[in-house]
Amino acid sequence: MNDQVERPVYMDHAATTFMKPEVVAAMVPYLSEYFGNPSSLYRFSREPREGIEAARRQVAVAIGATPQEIFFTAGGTEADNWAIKGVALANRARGNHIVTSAIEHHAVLHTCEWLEKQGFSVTYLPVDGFGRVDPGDVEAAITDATILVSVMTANNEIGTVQPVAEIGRVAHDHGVLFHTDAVQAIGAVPIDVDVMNVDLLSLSGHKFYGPKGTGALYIRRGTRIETLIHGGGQEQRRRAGTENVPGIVGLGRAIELATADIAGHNRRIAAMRDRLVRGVLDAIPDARLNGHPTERLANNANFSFRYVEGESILLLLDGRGIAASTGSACSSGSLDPSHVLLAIGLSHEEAHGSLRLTLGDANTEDDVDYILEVLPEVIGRLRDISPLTPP
Amino acid sequence: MNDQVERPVYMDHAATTFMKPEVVAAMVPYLSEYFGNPSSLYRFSREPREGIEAARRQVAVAIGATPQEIFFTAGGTEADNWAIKGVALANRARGNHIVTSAIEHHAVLHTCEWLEKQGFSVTYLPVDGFGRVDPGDVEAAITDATILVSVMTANNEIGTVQPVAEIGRVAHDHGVLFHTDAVQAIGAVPIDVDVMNVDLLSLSGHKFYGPKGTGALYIRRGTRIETLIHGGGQEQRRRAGTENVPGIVGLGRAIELATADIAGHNRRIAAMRDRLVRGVLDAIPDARLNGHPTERLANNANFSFRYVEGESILLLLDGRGIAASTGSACSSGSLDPSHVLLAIGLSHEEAHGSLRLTLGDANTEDDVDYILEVLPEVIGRLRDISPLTPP
Amino acid sequence: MMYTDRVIEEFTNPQNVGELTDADGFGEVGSPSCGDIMRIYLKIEDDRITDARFRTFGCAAAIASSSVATRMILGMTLSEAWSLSNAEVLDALGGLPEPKVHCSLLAPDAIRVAINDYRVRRGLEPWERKSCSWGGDCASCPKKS
Amino acid sequence: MMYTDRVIEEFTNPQNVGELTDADGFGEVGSPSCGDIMRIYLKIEDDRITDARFRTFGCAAAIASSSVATRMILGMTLSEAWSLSNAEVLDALGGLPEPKVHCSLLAPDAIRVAINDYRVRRGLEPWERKSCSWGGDCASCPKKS
Ligand SMILES: Cc1ncc(COP(=O)(O)O)c(C=O)c1O
Ligand SMILES: Cc1ncc(COP(=O)(O)O)c(C=O)c1O
Ligand code: FES
Ligand code: FES
Repeated sequence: MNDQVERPVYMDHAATTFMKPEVVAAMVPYLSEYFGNPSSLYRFSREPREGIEAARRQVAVAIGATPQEIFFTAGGTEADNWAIKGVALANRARGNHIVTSAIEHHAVLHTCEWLEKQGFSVTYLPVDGFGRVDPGDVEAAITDATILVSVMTANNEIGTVQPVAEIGRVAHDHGVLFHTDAVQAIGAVPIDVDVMNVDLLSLSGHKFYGPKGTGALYIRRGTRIETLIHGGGQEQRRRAGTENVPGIVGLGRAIELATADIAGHNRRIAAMRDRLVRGVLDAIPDARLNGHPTERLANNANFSFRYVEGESILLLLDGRGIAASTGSACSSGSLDPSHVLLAIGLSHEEAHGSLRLTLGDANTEDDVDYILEVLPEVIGRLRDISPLTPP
Repeated sequence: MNDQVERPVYMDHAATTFMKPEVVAAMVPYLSEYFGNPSSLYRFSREPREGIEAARRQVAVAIGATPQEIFFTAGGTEADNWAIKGVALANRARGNHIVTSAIEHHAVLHTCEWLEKQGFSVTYLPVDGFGRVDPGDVEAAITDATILVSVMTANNEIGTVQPVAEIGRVAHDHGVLFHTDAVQAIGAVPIDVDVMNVDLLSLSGHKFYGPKGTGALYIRRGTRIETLIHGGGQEQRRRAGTENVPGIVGLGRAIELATADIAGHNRRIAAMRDRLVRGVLDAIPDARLNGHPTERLANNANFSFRYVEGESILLLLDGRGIAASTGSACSSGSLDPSHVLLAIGLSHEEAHGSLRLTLGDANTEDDVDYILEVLPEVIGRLRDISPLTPP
Repeated sequence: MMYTDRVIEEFTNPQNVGELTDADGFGEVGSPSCGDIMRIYLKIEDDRITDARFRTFGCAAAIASSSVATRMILGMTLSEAWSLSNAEVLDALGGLPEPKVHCSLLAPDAIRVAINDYRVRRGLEPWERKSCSWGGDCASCPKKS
Repeated sequence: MMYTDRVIEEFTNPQNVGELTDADGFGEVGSPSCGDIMRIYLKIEDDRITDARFRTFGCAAAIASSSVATRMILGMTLSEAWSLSNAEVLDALGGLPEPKVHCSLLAPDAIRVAINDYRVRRGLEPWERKSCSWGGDCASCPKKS
């Protein structure tokens, strides 16, 4: 590899996004002058309280809910934990069975595993080779004891978008609550909780150019759910803790910006992504695109390159300024590669050799060009080192 | 009341603090350029990760712990929930009994009440007229089934500081874990988890000039505790969720500043507070100071004024620019006044007429003068309206 | 929880605070739910309320609704004043935060007690009170929840 | 989890990548825990390692430790190379993040397999391997956890 001057290209927007300047600008006053505790009575509380309520309306508008149904959390993980544990514990008398999919985020899967230890029973539905859950499988899995179905709107690794509205309908046909983890979908998939038959929906600010450590749970009015974080009377007495006012304000502004023109945004991003995918598959042999050919997030490209391992790819890319992600076990220090890639039928070797590139608002065609220039070299180099590469 | 020009005086630092400019300055780079996900491998992650680890060291130094024992949370409430639920669920096989006090924050009390519904049994120890827990009572309450003692370091309403080290020793003498909610104590009481015999300690950034929505739980190495928020592998796999990097960095800087000179800070603040207390008690008849005369936070003044109700006091003070707090039920819309004031033996009426003034770093002697000018007028006016005021 | 500007204005400058030493009707009610107390003094001429004074121990909502209610009943006949409803007091205040609604019950309640006091002093039958004085019988009584 | 600069440097510019068609000893080991594979080729003269080449499928830690280990054994006697320990490889790399320590076992392991291959080809008894090839018998084996 020649020692070219590096060009920083961030293509890991599914991991986290930078904050848009408008979002930071919206937050700044709340970092200094508007510092009051929003729950107090005096005027120092007015702007903080109004900031939070404005953000609540912004979130509500973005997902077709009412503001009273939006509860702020410290992120997507807390929202997932709350939705699933909260519904499970509140509906225990009605049943102990939960239906979810094998490709959920760990925030859902590990929560379900914890519930199994508390005496709940969980069905982890398989997916097809593209990562789709079959609504028929959901229907078949529902029993008299089922109290919750939880299937994500779009997958964080392979970008596959689920038939959420149908899954929600199936759940509702059987009188079962439906939760969806929409953390990756906000700003990329138009969301309407009524159209999608959703009772609970998780979202996370830092996935759509908002602040880290902020999120929200949508809870349809009347849904039986227990509190996860007990204490003071914040969030209609359902989620205690002094509110992260600047964070909430930033999340509100971010979701407003992210959902202002989803179609236009997707068009622009998908055009770059498609050129990237074509370019990579043309230039690199023994490569495949993981996930669904069409029902996928506009910004997601997930490849498997045979004979090489993902963490090495990441590090060589990083040496050239490119930030990406992998489903290889080596990158996490765990022993198994991505459960998502295994669930769509990849071998351990293919899963190990995966690379996820997720585009974002600041990426340009030049970034795509640069990756198309660097990536084939990187894969070639690692294949030279690998004992598996055919001669 | 004459229509004087208002002077904004914030004296509700126990509710929340403004952020120090140094704290905001420390956070700013992490709101823009250092946006990477700290868990990733590439260089965009380096500063975020290093920022978090530096903050972890800052917290560790401030409380006499090691960095590996510090776990960041989304606030004091989450830390309290985690400490108590986590220890309870992880030690269920050893016992189901918890000892706490009647004057804990709701983050502790409501968590304990929730555990009672899950089959745990909780002793809520009474306090004396100054709000102190007797270590002898702790000892008497411990049974073979006791797995946790949780007593706060300092109370948020009346400022009473507890004999934490002795309580911790009693707990340890009986092989019981000891948790303390130190949310109000950081920066005001010197903390050393070893000296204080503490196994778990909760803290919250926005109480010491740091960001809202940030906190930490200290967990002594080897303590058996379950995870509260399940998901990704962050925080040594014990607290999932993408880290609130700017918030954590701000918390680290804030705790460093807050603990740099606790004695000097207390001297300055207590001098103003003492003048305030004397001035108020001299000027206003039928008034008392709640809490301990000496074993109290340097910034806390909590009064009861007979014949009047606290929310009305707050609103008239607010009309003159002064921000304060009360333990009156009327201010929260609940039906009972502060459980803390009732626990120290106040009647409902006295508790209703309470006013908490908590000083902070930006307060001046002029602020004290202004309150000493305004408060007697305000109390006088409300006493004129009240049917209870003796003629 | 936040008050409207009208509540704050009414609370900060309450009307009709005080006593009437020669009151024709007097009422005192207390809220067992939160310990608030209201006393009302009425001057009544030709079945009409010609003067009203109150003293209230309670929150801003309690004081503001006391003030506004005493202003509203001035000039009313007793039967008009009797039927002054909580909703009308709320309306006059531009609404109250949900947890504060019960505070506004204090004033209409005290007025009814004072009217019956007047009637009893005159040897008349007291009118039957439909709403309770926080006895815990009403659907909306905060004592129950 | 973060690599030291030395690991990154070694990984980015690995030495001794390749094969030796006339190798005197050959070893291949795989990590059942994560699917990583290392092949090593040794040239041996007068009981000393005169050349070494490797190919590794694996993470940066695996590749860097392969590279550094092949450099370390150059010029060593077979018994010196046999006793190259994981700790020495780690030292040479300036340490590895905890979850990556097992990756550095691959190289000493492959070297021992290659040395025994050489011995067996010469009709000698293979030396007894103390550490396993991820058979799950060692105290620190990641397969167990
Ligand atoms: C003693 C005490 N514990 C816990 C909390 C809760 O902290 P937070 O608001 O950060 O969740 C507070 C303040 O609200 C407190 O004063
Ligand atoms: C699908 C999905 N769910 C949940 C999460 C967790 O969100 P957070 O990191 O905000 O806790 C993530 C991202 O990390 C995600 O991609
Ligand atoms: S009358 Fe009791 S809360 Fe106001
Ligand atoms: S050798 Fe498997 S993680 Fe590196």
